[in-house]
Amino acid sequence: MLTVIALIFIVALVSPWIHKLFGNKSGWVLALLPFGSFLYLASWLPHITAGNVVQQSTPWVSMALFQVDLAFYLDGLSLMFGLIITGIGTFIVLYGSGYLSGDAYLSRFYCAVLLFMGSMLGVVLADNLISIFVFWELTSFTSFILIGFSHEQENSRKAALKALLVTGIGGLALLAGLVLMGFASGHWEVSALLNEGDIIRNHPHYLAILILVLAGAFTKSAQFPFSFWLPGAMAAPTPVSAYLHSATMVKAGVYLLARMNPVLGSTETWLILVGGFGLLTLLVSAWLALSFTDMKQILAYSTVMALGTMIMLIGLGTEMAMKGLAVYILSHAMYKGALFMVAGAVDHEAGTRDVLKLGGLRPLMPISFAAAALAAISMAGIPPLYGFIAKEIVYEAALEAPLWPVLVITLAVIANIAIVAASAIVVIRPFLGKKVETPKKAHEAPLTMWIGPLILAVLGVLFGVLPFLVDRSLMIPVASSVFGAPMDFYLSLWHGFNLPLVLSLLTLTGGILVYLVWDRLRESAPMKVYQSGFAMGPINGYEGLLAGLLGLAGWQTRTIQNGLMSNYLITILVTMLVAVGYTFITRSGLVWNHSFENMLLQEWALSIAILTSLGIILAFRNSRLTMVIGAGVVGFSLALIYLMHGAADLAMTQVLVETLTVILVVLVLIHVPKLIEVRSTTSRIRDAVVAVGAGVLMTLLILAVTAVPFDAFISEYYAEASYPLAHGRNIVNVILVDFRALDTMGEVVVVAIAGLAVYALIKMKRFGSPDDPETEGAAPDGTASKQGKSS
Amino acid sequence: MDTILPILAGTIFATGIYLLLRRSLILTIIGIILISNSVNLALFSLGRLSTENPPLIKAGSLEPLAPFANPLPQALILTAIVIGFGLLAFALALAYRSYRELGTVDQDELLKDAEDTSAAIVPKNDFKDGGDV
Amino acid sequence: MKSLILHTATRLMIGVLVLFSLFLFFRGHDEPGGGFIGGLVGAGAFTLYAIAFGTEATRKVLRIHPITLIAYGLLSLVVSGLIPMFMAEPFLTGKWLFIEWGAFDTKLSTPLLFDIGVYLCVVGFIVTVIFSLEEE
Amino acid sequence: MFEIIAGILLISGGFFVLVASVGILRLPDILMRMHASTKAGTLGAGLILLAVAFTYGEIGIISRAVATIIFILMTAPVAAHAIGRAAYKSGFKFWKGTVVDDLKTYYERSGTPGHEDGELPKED
Amino acid sequence: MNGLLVLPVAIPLITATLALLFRKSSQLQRWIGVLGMVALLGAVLVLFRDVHNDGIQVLQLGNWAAPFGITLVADMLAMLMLGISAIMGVIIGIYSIFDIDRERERFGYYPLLHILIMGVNGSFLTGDIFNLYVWFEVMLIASFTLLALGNSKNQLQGALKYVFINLFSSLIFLFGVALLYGMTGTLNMADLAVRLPQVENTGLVTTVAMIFLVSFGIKSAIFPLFFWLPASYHTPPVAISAIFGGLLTKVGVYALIRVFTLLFTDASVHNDYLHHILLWVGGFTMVIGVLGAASHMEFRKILSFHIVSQIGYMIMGLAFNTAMGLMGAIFYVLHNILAKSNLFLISGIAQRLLGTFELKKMGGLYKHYPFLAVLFLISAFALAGFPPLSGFWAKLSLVKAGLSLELYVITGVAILVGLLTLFSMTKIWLTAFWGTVPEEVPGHFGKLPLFGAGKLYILVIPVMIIAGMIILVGLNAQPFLELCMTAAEQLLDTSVYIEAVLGPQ
Amino acid sequence: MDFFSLAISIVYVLLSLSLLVSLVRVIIGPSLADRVVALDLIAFVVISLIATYAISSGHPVYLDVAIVLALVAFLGTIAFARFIIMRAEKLRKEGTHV
Amino acid sequence: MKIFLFHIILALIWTAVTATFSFGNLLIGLILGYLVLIVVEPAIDKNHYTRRVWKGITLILFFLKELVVSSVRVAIDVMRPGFHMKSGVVDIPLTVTSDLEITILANMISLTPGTLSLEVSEDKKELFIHAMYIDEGVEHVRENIKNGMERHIMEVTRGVQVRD
Ligand code: NA
Ligand code: NA
Repeated sequence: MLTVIALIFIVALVSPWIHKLFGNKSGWVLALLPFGSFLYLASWLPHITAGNVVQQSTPWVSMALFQVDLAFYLDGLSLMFGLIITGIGTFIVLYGSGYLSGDAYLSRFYCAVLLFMGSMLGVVLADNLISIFVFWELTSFTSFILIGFSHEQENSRKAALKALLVTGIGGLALLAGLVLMGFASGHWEVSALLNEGDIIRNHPHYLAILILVLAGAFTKSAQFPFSFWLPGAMAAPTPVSAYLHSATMVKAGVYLLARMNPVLGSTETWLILVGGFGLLTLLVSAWLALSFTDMKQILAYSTVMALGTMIMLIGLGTEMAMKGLAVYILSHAMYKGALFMVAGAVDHEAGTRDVLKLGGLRPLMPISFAAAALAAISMAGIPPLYGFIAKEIVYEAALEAPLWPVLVITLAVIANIAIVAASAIVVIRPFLGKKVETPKKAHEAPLTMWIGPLILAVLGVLFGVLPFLVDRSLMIPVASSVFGAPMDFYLSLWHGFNLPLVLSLLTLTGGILVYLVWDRLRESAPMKVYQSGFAMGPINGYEGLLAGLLGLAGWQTRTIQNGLMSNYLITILVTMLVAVGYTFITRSGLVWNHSFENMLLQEWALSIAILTSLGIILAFRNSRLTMVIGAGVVGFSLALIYLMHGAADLAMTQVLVETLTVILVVLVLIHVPKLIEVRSTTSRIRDAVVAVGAGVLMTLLILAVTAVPFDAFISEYYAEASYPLAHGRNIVNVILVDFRALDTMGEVVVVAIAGLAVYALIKMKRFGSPDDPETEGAAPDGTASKQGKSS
Repeated sequence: MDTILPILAGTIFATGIYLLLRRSLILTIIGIILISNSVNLALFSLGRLSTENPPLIKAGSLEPLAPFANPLPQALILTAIVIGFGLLAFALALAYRSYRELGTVDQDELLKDAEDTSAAIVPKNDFKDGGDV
Repeated sequence: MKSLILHTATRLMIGVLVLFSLFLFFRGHDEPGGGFIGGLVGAGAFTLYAIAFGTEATRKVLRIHPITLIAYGLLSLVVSGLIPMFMAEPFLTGKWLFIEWGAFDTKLSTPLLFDIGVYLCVVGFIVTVIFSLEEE
Repeated sequence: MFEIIAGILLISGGFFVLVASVGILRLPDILMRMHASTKAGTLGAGLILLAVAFTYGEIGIISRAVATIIFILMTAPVAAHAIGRAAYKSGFKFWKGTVVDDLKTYYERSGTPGHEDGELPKED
Repeated sequence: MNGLLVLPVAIPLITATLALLFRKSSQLQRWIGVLGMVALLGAVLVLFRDVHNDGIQVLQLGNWAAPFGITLVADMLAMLMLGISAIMGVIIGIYSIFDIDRERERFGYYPLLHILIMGVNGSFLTGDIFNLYVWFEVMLIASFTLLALGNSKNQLQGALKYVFINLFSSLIFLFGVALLYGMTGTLNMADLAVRLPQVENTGLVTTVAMIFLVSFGIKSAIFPLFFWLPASYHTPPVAISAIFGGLLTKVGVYALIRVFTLLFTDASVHNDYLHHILLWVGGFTMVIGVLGAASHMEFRKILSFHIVSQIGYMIMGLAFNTAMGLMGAIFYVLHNILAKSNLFLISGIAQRLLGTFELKKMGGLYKHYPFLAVLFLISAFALAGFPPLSGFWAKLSLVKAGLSLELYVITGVAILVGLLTLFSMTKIWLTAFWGTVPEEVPGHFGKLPLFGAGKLYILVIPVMIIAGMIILVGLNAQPFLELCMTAAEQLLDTSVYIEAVLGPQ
Repeated sequence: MDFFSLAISIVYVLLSLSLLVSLVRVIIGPSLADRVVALDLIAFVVISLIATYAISSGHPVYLDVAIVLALVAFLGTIAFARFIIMRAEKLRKEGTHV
Repeated sequence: MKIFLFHIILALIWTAVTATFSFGNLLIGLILGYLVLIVVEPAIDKNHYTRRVWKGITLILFFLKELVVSSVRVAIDVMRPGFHMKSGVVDIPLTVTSDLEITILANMISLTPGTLSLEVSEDKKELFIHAMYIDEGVEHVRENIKNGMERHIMEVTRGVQVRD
């Protein structure tokens, strides 16, 4: 299976060249890839049907603390998803080649859609928790590229970002959930976890894991209130939306929950959270579908409704629910794929998808109509199509709901009424009725664009009429996988007169009635409120959140990153004072065992001289040269202090450096006019407090450290080794050029580079384009800069 | 002296910090000079003080006269002084050049974060002849 | 600065300063002095000259571009470090050559070469800085 | 004996240094102050350096002390000249006991910008 | 002893010296520059083999035994950092050929670049805390100069902040070194590791540790000490931005990792307290940095703020103080250098094509330069931690480390910040790449090919190489993770380091 | 205490006083030149202090520091002088001279 | 020839400061002096380096006398309350002509208390000094300098033949 996925990725990456090679026929050539994969997966079908599973594993990272395998697990569930992904994928590649024929970006489409397919296949086939996440993220990434395919339109870009962020945050939550699951159970393979459900369910982290996994699944599967990204994603070209939103990406969440059902499911929390969200989503979105006139929007919300249904079924967790889930997923993939593709074909041929601007296309696009009609009938749950079987079982499962079955079935019926109406809208409005002038002159879509929908629609009929084609071979393994135990059932079109059938009739009737009043309903005030509440609400929430975040970001940047260096410095200083001072006082404590007793007179004089000079420096802040003189006195005094403690080299260096420093500062000051200090008293006091604090801290730290017993063993070694081994009598110099010569080398490099730096700073021409008004060196006060240059 | 030196170091440090926060870059630089001096002094007193013999070996002997002043901090401070001097020269030149280009040494005026940086950074490269290559 | 007294005194002083800087440099291994200190004093000579006569004149006196001086300084640092490596000893190991020629007792060593590098870099550095700032 | 000479040299040296500093504190204008600083300072420091030579009495130390004195004698007047000339050229007020200023006449004659009566410019 | 250990320092110095001697000839300097970088890479690879096969390598410079002389120590962490530094050196060396103009070359760009690398390598290798200070200064002066080289208004503005804040931080560092010396009488880090636990006043050692946290914190731009970074890193030429953004800040992180695993350990400080603080610092750094990135619309400013944010992850890994956490932190450092540098390099190509770094004035890159877009996507999504790119493993190991320690809040923050990272990366993507071609673009936009005439390929090839490495590390993570794990394990068991430097205890 | 030790103590007192007295001139100025003169004198005081210390410590080697200071201290003074002259010229050129 | 003298002086300074009066050290001093000359040679005005050593000694003694005497006078004035002297800037017409002579003269004037060299005229014919004590008149100051300091210096710099 790794080979298949890798092959898909590789072919995806080279697809632009394949496209170049085969030109118009490239769609057919590239469709061989998903089709081949489909056949490969299908070849496992007998094996799976026989109740076996397939496991393959290649170690990716294999370390004591870190084990990630590229492990794959093929059972009924993953096989069905794999078949859907590759099967519909085949049609999508073909469809895309027609839809985007002549588009400059067609090769990029191939590349992205195949990458997406590979990722999606990876998600459903992966066994290792981490590799599930890997592929999961890859689907987020590739879908981002696909949704933003028409990137020159603003709304496309926005939709792509929305999808990426929403599914991205879910993905990250999922990662945390998966890792926690791994830690909780000690297993990193789903196949192993399937038998360890109890460990997880009884683990203290169960709730956290559950919520994190659900966050991943719900965002991906567009459960309310995260559903808002999906309709927006319809900005993508139809091949993309058809693929992503009928068969694949949005179903990743469904897949994940189905996969995790044996591990995380069958608890009350699961039932309430998963079932509840599913139910809420299916109810809300079904009716939202009716508030739009864009075929793809209608289909998008009906998709959300279908996803809600699937999630709800997983939440219910009963055998009937599992059976329903299996059938519903398959049937939905077929009819929704077909409908999306037809919607795209209509858009492609007629130039619009707005059902109000369409009508009477049937004679012009007969095949598309046929496909659409069959698919819509399936979606509406009308016999003998497969969708009918699915809906029947869903109703049955709802009736058997472990909690509040009446509520569940009522809501399910109400939602399905809207879906029936929606099915009618997407077929009757564009294809039947009066011919309407469309932006483009409509005619039948090319073969590549109708073959997929038609086959899918026909399969819907086929499976409906002859359900045994898939039930034993696929549906039972699927349901068993999700249920976590072997199941056995038959599917049939006719269930006898029972409550579900009655409810189906009720649904159908209701749906037709709603369809008839749709135009008025759509325009009615409650519907507007409903739409703005449930469709726009989450979007506004998202956008508000984003705006809030950006606002916060802007605010914090303006506040703390305000460009004033003194503010940066004061922040740093206060941080240092607080961090070091607090630690010092609380952890170490002050040390004070010092006296001034044995100080000599000249030492007092030097100290007073230093303090006086500091006073001069502070007092003459508006006379820079006086400050320089003060600093010079400090430097000379320090040299004397060094000297009086046996440091002749140091004193010499200090004297020399101090003198040269004075010269350099003076040379610079010749050119730079002075600046009268203007700061508020408040900030001066603040600065003074910080400065005094820092000074006191430094003093106390030195005193505390000098109270620690000291061992000058290194210097004693130097004293012994200096002459006999290093042939030098000046130990300081021997340290500099021998014992610690590397320091000196670094230091000389600093000096050397400083020389180069000053040279470059002063001598180098300034860069800047002549059209940059700033480059003329215009000074705020004009004169200042002239002064600088004149001297 | 081993009490007054830490106090002096702290005082010089405090003065340096206060100057560091002034608006004029020149004052900032003088602040850096003082801070640098204070840290050197701190290092000096942390190597423990001695009013004894310098760490020099007289001709004819193999070791300095004990007790001798700790030579290691001296060497370290020497290194630090020279490094500090190099950096100071750079800072001065930078302040000077900034003044020439920006017309002021007022931090608050000239240090507002720059916004569009594109034009000034990269010289116009003529691609036709391969530019600067 | 235009001053006859300063100019004449400077001509005298730079000789003294350079000589004294060499003195400080050469005895540095045994008594206070060494590459930095010597270099700083030597650079003081050119600083004085530059202040008194301007940089153009000083450039003529120095004849070598100060950046090149820095480069040679770095070169001798590197060479002094690498020499012991060719004798299979660690970088910067001191290697000594004692020459006894009766009147002279000279010691040549890699630390000396190292210190020469220090000297050249320090002189080059300060002269560069002074030249740059003075010429403006 | 040497110790006593050294002691006297030391004390007189210290005395002249102190005189120099009191001089720059007390004397009425900048040029007057420079008289105190350059001369008394040189003499004071020179005497103390001589004291070093006498204390140790070794040829090496004597030669160094003398070298230091020579260096001071070489540099101090140049510095004094430079700063005195700068002070003069940048303008300042002579004290009331000043009776003659030939340099002003010379500057006016030669058109060199030079001393104008008045306070030195405010600090920079 | 391994005499070759000095080469990562010596080779750049030699190269810089030669480049300085031949500074009149641009052509010669470029050759010297690239060859020097290649030689450095070769030397590092040889050393890498030694460290990998024989464990920690040590060189006592000047043949003075530790702790009396200066010791160079190459453990796995140092080697990994050296490796990435050498790789970046080669990359930037090539990129500079086109990116850097003659004027900058004339004024010492190449010597400066190599001295910068020398300082970086010295910091990684040194086993002496004062020597580390010296290397920091070498690095600083070179970086100061590279930042200001060109003297444009923005560069000077950025440089001023960078310079003064970093000068201050260096002085604090020096003060910290002084305090350490005052407590133990030694500067050798292995010896310090032996002696610090013997200091009775543990609280005092903890206080000194805080000083190091502040000083290195400024260098590595952690909250709330990071301001200088986003104020300056977007101003110099791109090659310099890249090496700054990629490599330079990580030296601060390296230093933090080094001192907080070797010197300030359970034995010598109140370590829970320190790691608690580190955890908070890491969290805030992530959040504040990423918010800063979210609020800007300039290509390189976004990248600069991201640097800050991502430093937070590394600090978090350090704070975890487990093998997994450290491994994650180290891996994060390495990956981040690759991805971040590459994004800077891409920004440079984009700027050359579109004439600006302002996102609002950019667009059309995806349309006209899809290959560049792919390179950007690889780097950007690697930065956001997307599998199977390098960043994924960094993120995964940190998440695993955090969750295994049951530190849910910080892990959650880390995860959320990842999303915000993604957000600001897509901001660049949506405007500069997916956005429509702006009305005013330079005449060559869309016509100038990435390869061929115009010689843009000199800029593109380095980007391709890094992108390839990002993918390679992502797909074949095992050896890299193993190396990082070895490094982490060496960090946690200080006795090996101590024994390698000081001999059997 | 013999005369020599007394002399040393006295000279320390005198030099310490000088140092502080010179600082007073730095404080009161009034002109930059006055302060520079004071700084120049302080260099002499420091030279004297070093020389005295070379005696009192018994280490004539410290004398070398005095030599260095004697050689370079005037450089600073000359730089100041240059500053004062250039500033005066600048002010004169701008006609703001008082 | 004159540079050679300078050379010897440098070598002697070397031996003085290294404090090792041996032939070897003198040789080193000469070599170093040579190096120094190579370095500073372009800076040296080649015309003014002859000197008479014994005249020099006379000069030094004269100078020391002046230094001490007038230092004492300054000291007294500094210590005495109030200032009663007259001072001013005086021009001294110069007999000495060379730069070196003028400089030595000016420096000696500066070093002797009570006088301070401020400026030399462009034509090198006048030296302007600030004199602390001109109580006895400007001419007295001029005479003192011309007959004292300047004459001594000329005896050194010009040798015997200039004496008149
Ligand atoms: Na050193
Ligand atoms: Na050093």
